[in-house]
Amino acid sequence: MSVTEMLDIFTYPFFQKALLGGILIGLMAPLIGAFLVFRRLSMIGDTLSHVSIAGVALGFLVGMSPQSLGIVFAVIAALAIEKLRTTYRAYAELSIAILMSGGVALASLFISMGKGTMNVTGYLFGSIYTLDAADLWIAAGVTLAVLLFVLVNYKELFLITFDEDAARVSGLPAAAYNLLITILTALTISAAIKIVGALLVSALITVPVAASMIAAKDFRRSLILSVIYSEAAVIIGVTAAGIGNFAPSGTIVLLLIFMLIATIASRKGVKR
Amino acid sequence: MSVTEMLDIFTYPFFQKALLGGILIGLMAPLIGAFLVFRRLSMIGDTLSHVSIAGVALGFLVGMSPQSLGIVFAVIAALAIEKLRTTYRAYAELSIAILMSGGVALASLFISMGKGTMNVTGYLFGSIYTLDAADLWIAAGVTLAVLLFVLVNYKELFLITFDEDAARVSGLPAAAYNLLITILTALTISAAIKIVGALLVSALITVPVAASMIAAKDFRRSLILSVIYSEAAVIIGVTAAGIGNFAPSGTIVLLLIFMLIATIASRKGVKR
Amino acid sequence: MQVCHEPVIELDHVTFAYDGEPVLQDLNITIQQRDFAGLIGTNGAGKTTMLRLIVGLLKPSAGEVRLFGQPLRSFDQWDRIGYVPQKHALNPQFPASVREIVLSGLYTRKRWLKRLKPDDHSKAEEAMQALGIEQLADKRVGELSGGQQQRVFLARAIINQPELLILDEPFTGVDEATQQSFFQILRHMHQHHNMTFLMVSHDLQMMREYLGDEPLRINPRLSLYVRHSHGQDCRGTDIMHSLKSLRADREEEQTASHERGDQRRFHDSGEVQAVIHAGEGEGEM
Amino acid sequence: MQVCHEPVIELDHVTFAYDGEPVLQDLNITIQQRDFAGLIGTNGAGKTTMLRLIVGLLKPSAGEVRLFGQPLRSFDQWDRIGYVPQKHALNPQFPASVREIVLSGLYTRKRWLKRLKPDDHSKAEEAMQALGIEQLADKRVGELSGGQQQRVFLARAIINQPELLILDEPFTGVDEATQQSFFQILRHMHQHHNMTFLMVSHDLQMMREYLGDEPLRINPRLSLYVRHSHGQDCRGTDIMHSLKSLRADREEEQTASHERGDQRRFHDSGEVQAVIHAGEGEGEM
Amino acid sequence: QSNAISEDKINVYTSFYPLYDFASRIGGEHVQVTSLVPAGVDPHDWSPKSQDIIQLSKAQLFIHNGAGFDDWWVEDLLTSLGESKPKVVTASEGIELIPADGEGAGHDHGSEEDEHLHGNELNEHDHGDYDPHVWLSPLNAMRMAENILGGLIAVDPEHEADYRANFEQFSEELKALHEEYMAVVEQAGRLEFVTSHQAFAYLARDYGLTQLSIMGLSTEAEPTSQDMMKIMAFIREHGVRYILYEELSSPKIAKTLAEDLGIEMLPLNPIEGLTPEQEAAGENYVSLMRHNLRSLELALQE
Ligand SMILES: Nc1ncnc2c1ncn2[C@@H]1O[C@H](COP(=O)(O)OP(=O)(O)OP(=O)(O)O)[C@@H](O)[C@H]1O
Ligand SMILES: Nc1ncnc2c1ncn2[C@@H]1O[C@H](COP(=O)(O)OP(=O)(O)OP(=O)(O)O)[C@@H](O)[C@H]1O
Ligand SMILES: [Mg+2]
Ligand SMILES: [Mg+2]
Ligand SMILES: [Zn+2]
Repeated sequence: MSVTEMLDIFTYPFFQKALLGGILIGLMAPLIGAFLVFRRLSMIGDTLSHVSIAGVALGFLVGMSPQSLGIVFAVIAALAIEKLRTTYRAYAELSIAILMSGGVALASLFISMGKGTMNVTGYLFGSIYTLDAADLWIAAGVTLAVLLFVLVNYKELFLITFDEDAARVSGLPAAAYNLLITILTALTISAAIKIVGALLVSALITVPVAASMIAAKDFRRSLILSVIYSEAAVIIGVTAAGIGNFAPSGTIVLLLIFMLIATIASRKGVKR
Repeated sequence: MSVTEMLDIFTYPFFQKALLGGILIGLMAPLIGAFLVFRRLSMIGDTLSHVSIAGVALGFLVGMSPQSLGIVFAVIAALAIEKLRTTYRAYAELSIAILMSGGVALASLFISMGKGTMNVTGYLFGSIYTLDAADLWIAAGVTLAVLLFVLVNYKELFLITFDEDAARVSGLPAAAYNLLITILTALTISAAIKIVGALLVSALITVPVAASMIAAKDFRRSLILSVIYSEAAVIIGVTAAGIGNFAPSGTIVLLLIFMLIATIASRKGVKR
Repeated sequence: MQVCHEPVIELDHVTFAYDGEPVLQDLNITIQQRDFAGLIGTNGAGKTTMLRLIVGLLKPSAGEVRLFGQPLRSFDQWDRIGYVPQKHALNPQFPASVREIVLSGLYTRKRWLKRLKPDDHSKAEEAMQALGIEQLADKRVGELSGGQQQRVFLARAIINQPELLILDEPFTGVDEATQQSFFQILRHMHQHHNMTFLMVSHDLQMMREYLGDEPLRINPRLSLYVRHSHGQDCRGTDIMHSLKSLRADREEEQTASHERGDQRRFHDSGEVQAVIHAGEGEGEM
Repeated sequence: MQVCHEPVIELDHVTFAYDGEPVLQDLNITIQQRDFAGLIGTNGAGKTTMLRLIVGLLKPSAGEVRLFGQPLRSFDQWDRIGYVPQKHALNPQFPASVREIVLSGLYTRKRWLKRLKPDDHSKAEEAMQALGIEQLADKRVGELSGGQQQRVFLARAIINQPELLILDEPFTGVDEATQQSFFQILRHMHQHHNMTFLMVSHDLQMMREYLGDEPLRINPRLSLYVRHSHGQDCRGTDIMHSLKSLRADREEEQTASHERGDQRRFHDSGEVQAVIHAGEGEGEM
Repeated sequence: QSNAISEDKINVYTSFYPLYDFASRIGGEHVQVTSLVPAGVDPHDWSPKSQDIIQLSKAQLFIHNGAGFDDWWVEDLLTSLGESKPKVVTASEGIELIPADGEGAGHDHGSEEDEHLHGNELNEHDHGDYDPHVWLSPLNAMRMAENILGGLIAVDPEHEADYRANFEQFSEELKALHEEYMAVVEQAGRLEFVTSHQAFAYLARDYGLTQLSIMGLSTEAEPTSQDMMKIMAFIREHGVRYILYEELSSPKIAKTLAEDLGIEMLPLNPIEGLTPEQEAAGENYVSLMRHNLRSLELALQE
C-alpha cells in the first residue's frame, strides 16, 4: 500500500467523523473518569450499559421509547449506585457489582417476558465508524458539558473525591454535588455509549486514568496526562485501524492498554 | 393452579437437576466470593466471562477448541488481575476494570477478524434449566474443591484477605497463596459460568457477601450467613421461577437483591 | 458579656448512639471565644464522636449543636472552622501532591468556583514551612511517611487561619521537635490572634502544662481542660509571622536557658471559661 | 559469647531506596537477645522503612538482613516474631471481630492448616485482658475507636509471645493509662522472659526513662536507645501472668506512694549491648 | 401463540418465527404450534422457563433451524429433557450450506473434538462454519417445509393426507413467490445489491445475484475501515443508489453510508420474527418476503 493510498482514508467522511467523534469522547471520558475511578466506580461504564439493556427491554415490553427508558434506567442505576456507595463506603466498588447483577437480572426477566421483536443490544451499542451529524453534535455537547463542569468545579471535585469528610466540613453541599456528579455521569456515559459503543467509553473512562495515576505525582497533572493518553490512543488508534483494517474500538483500547503497561514497566512500580 | 399442580414441577428431572445444581453453585459461589469481594475483586465474574469470549473467538479464528481457549484466557486474565492488583494495591478494583476493557477489546478484534458467524457467546453461557448429568458432576466437583479449599485453608485465607502484610510476616507464602486463589477462582468461576450462566455466578459471588457483611460482626458468621442467603435465594428462586414460570436466574438474582435491600433497611446502616 | 466571651461551640443536651449503643448522653458544653480546650478521655470514651458531632459529620440523636451561636442545621460559615480528623481517608495511591492538599484547606464555601490567587500559593508555602514540609511540596502524599502525612494535614488545617480549630489527636506520628514547634504556633495563635481551639490528645503532660491541672469532668470518662487567653492581639495575620515570632521566641530561649522541659511552662493567668452542665436536665436552650 | 548475646536482628551494609530516592544507606546494626531497642528519629528518617526491611516486607537494594542469624531469604521461623506496623490495612467494613483478629496472631507458619485449640482461645482472652479490650471481643473491629483498634493490634502481637517483638509507634492513639500498663507488660516480658524488642516511638520521655539517655547514632537522623536485661527468668509463660505481676506491682505502688510520674522510673543496671557500625565500610559479614 | 399443551392436537415447538409459520401452515388444524424464543430476542439473552421445558417434554415435535443458528442452545435444552424428548426436525437438513466466510475457503476443523453433539442433525461441523440464514430464499423455504412435513407425518401418520394437502398449498405459494423473484431478477438492471449485514447469501445464490455486505454474519463485530471503504468504492463504481438494511440490528451502518454517499436506504427484513405491528397486520413469511422483494426490485434497478 502506498502512502497516498494509506492517507486516502482521511478523505472518507465516515473516517473524518470517527476521528472527530473519537477526539471529543477521548477528551470527555478521562475527565469524568478520574472522578469515577478515584471513587472506586471504575466499572460504572460497563454497569450502566448493562442496566440500560433492562430499560430498553422494558421499553419494548410496555411499548414506550426503548432508548429513553434505557437512559432513565441508567440514571436510576446511577442514583442507586450513589446510595449504595454510602452504605458500602469502604467497599464502594460493591455498589457497582450489585447494580450490575440487578440490571442484568431485570433485563433477563423483561426479555423473557417479551413477545415482540426486541433487538435489545442494537439499541445500545454504537460504533465509532457509524457516527452521523447528530451524533457528533451530541458528542460535542456532552464533551462541552463535562469540560465546563470539571473546569468550573475543579476545586470542589478534587476535594470531594480526595476526602469527602473534609469537603463536608468545609461547607460543600456534598450530597447535592454527589447527585450532580451521578446524574451527569449517567447521562454523559449513556449518551457516549450510544454514540461510540460501550467498549470504547468504558475503556476511555478507566485506562487513561489508571496510567496517569502511575505517572503523575499530583492531581492536576494526572488529569491532564490522562487526557493526553486518551487522545493519543484515539488518534493513533483510529488512524491505525483505518489504515490497517482493524476493529477501531478494539485497536484504540488495546493501544491504551499497551500504553498502560509501558507506563507501569517504565516506572517499575514501588517495591512493596 | 392447585397445590398439586404446583408441586408437580418437582417431579421433572430438569427441575430437580436445576435445584441440585443451584444448591451446589449456591454453596460454592459465596464461599469463594467472600475472598474476592474483600479483595475488591467483586466484579471478577463479569470480567472473566467477558475475557473468555476473547478466548472463544480466538478458538474459532485459529481452529482450536473454543471452550478450552476460553478457559485458558480466563486463567491468564486472572493472573493478570493478580499482577495488576499488586500494582494498584490501593485501587484493586482497577485491575478488574482494565482486564474487562482488554478482554472485550481483544474479543472485538478477533470477532472482526473472523469471517464466520462465531456464535461466541453460546459457548459460554449456560442456563440453570439445561443441566445434564455431566454438568452436575462438574458442579459437584467444583463445589467440593472450593469447600475443601476454604475449610482447610480458612485461617490462612482469613489472614491474607484481612491483612496481606501480616500474613507475609507470619510466614505465609503469600505469593503462592495468591496464585492458588487466583487460579482456583478462574477455574471454578469459568466452570460455573458454563453450567449455570454468567448472571447467576456473578451475582452469587457478590450479593450474598454484600448482604452478610452488613448483618454479621465477625468473619466466620459472615461467611456462614452468606451461604445461607445464597441457598435461600437459590431454593426459593428456583422453586418460584418453576411454579410461576419466570426466568430462573433473573428470579434468583432479584430475590438476592431484595434480601440485600431488606438487610440494609433492617440495619438502617450506621449514620455517617 | 465581654466581646471575647461569645460562645463558639455549644452542645445543648446532645445525645448520640451508634446503632443503638449510646456513646454520649445529654451533653451540655460551651466553649467560648479564645478558649483553648483540651479534651481528654480513655479510648472509646467518645472524643472523636463528639468532634464529629460538632463539625456536623454525625447528627445527634437528641439535642442541638451550635457553632458561633448558630444551630448546625443552618450554619454556613464553614470557612471559620478548621478540622483535623483522627484518621484520614487518604488512599496511598491517590495522585495528590502535598501542595495540592495543603491548598485544599482554602477551598471553603466562600471560595467555591473562585480561582486560586498567587496570594493563596504563598499562604500554602507558609503553612508548609510552619510544619517543615516545604521540601516535600511536590511529592505525592501517599509516598510520605506517617508523620509527614500528618504534618500535611496539620498544614492544611492552619492555612486558612480559621477562628475555630478542632484537632483530633493532631500529633499522631509527628516527631517530638515538630510537635513542640507546632504546639508553640498554636499557643501563639491562641494568645495573640482571636482563635479558639478544641483539641483531643492523650499527651496529658503537654495538655496539663499549657492548660493547667483542673479539668472539668464532662462525664466519668471525659474531661475538658480549658485555658482562656486575654493576650494582646498582634497585627500580623500570616502564618509566617507566627512562625517568625516562634523562631524569635526559640532563639531567646536558647540563649536564655538550656534546661529541658522549661520551654513548655507558659501558664498565664487564663481563667477557665467553659461552662459545662453535664447530666443536668435543663440549661439555656 | 554468652548464651543471651546471640544476635537477633542484624542489618549488614543495608541500603534502601524508594524509586531511586535513597532512604537508608549502608546500615550496620546488630540487636542481640534480650535487648530492648528504641528507635528514634525525625519524621521521614526511615524508621518504618527499616522495620519493614527487617520483617521482609521490603527488600534491601544492597546488603543483607539476618534474623536469629539466618538470612531473610531463607528465614522461616516467623512464629518467633511479632510485628505491629505503623498503619493497619484495616478496612472499616471488613467483618472481623476483635477476637478473630487477636486470634490471627496465632496463625503462624507452624500452625498452618491446624485447627485452633481451646488453649488458643484462652490465650486470646488473656491478650485481650492485657489490653483491656476483653469487653469488646465480639465487636466488629471497624466499629471501634482509633485507640481501641490499636489495642487490638497490640493484643494480636503479644498473643503468640514471640521472642522478638517489633513495634512501630505502638502507642498511637492509645490512652495514657493503657500506654502505661502495656509498657509495663513489655518491661516485665523484657526483664523476666527471654524476649527482645525493637520499638519506634516519638515519646522520647518514655523511651529515655526505660532505656537511658545514651543513644547510639545510626545516622544523623536516626538513633537507637538500647537496654539489655539480665533479669531472672520467671516460670510463668502466659500473658495473664505478666498482667498479674503487673497488677501486683501496681497495687504495691498504689499503697506505697501516690506521687505521679514515679511509677515510670524502673531503671536497672542494664548495659547497652547493641553493636552499631553505622557508615563503616566493613564489619563482620 | 398459546402456551398450553393441547391434548387433542399434535404439539409442535419451533425455535423461531419462520419455522412457526411453516409448521402452522402445514400442520393446519391438527397441530398446536408454539415458538420458543420470542421473536427477535437474541437467543443469547434468552433462557428457557420451566413451562417451556415441561411443555417441550410433552410435545410431539420440535423443529429448529440448524446450520449454526440455534444448535448450541437446542442441544443443551434437549439434553436437559432427559428421556421424554419430542421428535426433532432440523429444518435446514438437506440444504447445501454456504460456508460462512464469503470467499468459500472453509477452515479445517477436522481434528477438533466435536463436543457439541448434533445427534441426529445434519452437519458434522462445528457451528459457525456456515451461513445460517437459510430461510431467506424461497427455494430453501420449500426444502424446509418438506422437512417439516416429514416430521409431522412421522409423529402423526394418521393425518398424512391433510399434511400433504396443506404442504401442497403452501408449496404453491412459495413457488409463486419464487416466480416473482425470478421475474424481478430477469428485469433487473444490475445483479448486485448492497446490504448492511450479510444475511442474504442464499437468496443471492439461488437467483444469481451478488450480495455485497458491509459486515459479515456476526452482529457482534465492529466494521473495519476496509469494510467501509470497499463497499463505498463498489457503490461509487457501480452507481448503486440504494442500500438495503436490517431495521433492527444495524441501521446505523447503513445510515452512515447513505449519508456519506448520498444514496437511499431500503429495508430488507431477515425475518427472524414479527413485531407486534406486523403480527397485527397479519403479516407472515410469504408477505414479508414480498416486502423484501419490493426493496430488492428498487435496489436492482439500473
Ligand atoms: N511508598 C513510598 N514511596 C516513596 N517514598 C516513600 C515511601 N514510603 C516512604 N517514603 C519516603 O521514605 C522516607 C522514610 O519513610 P519512613 O516511613 O521510613 O519514615 P519514618 O522514619 O517511619 O517516619 P515517621 O516518623 O513519619 O513514621 C520518607 O522520606 C518518605 O517520604
Ligand atoms: N462506626 C461506629 N460504629 C459503632 N460504634 C462505634 C463506631 N465508631 C465508634 N464507635 C464506638 O463508640 C465509642 C466512642 O468512639 P470514639 O471514636 O468517639 O472514641 P474516642 O474517645 O475518640 O477514642 P480514641 O481515644 O480511641 O480515639 C467507642 O466505644 C466505639 O467502640
Ligand atoms: Mg478518637
Ligand atoms: Mg514511620
Ligand atoms: Zn501574632
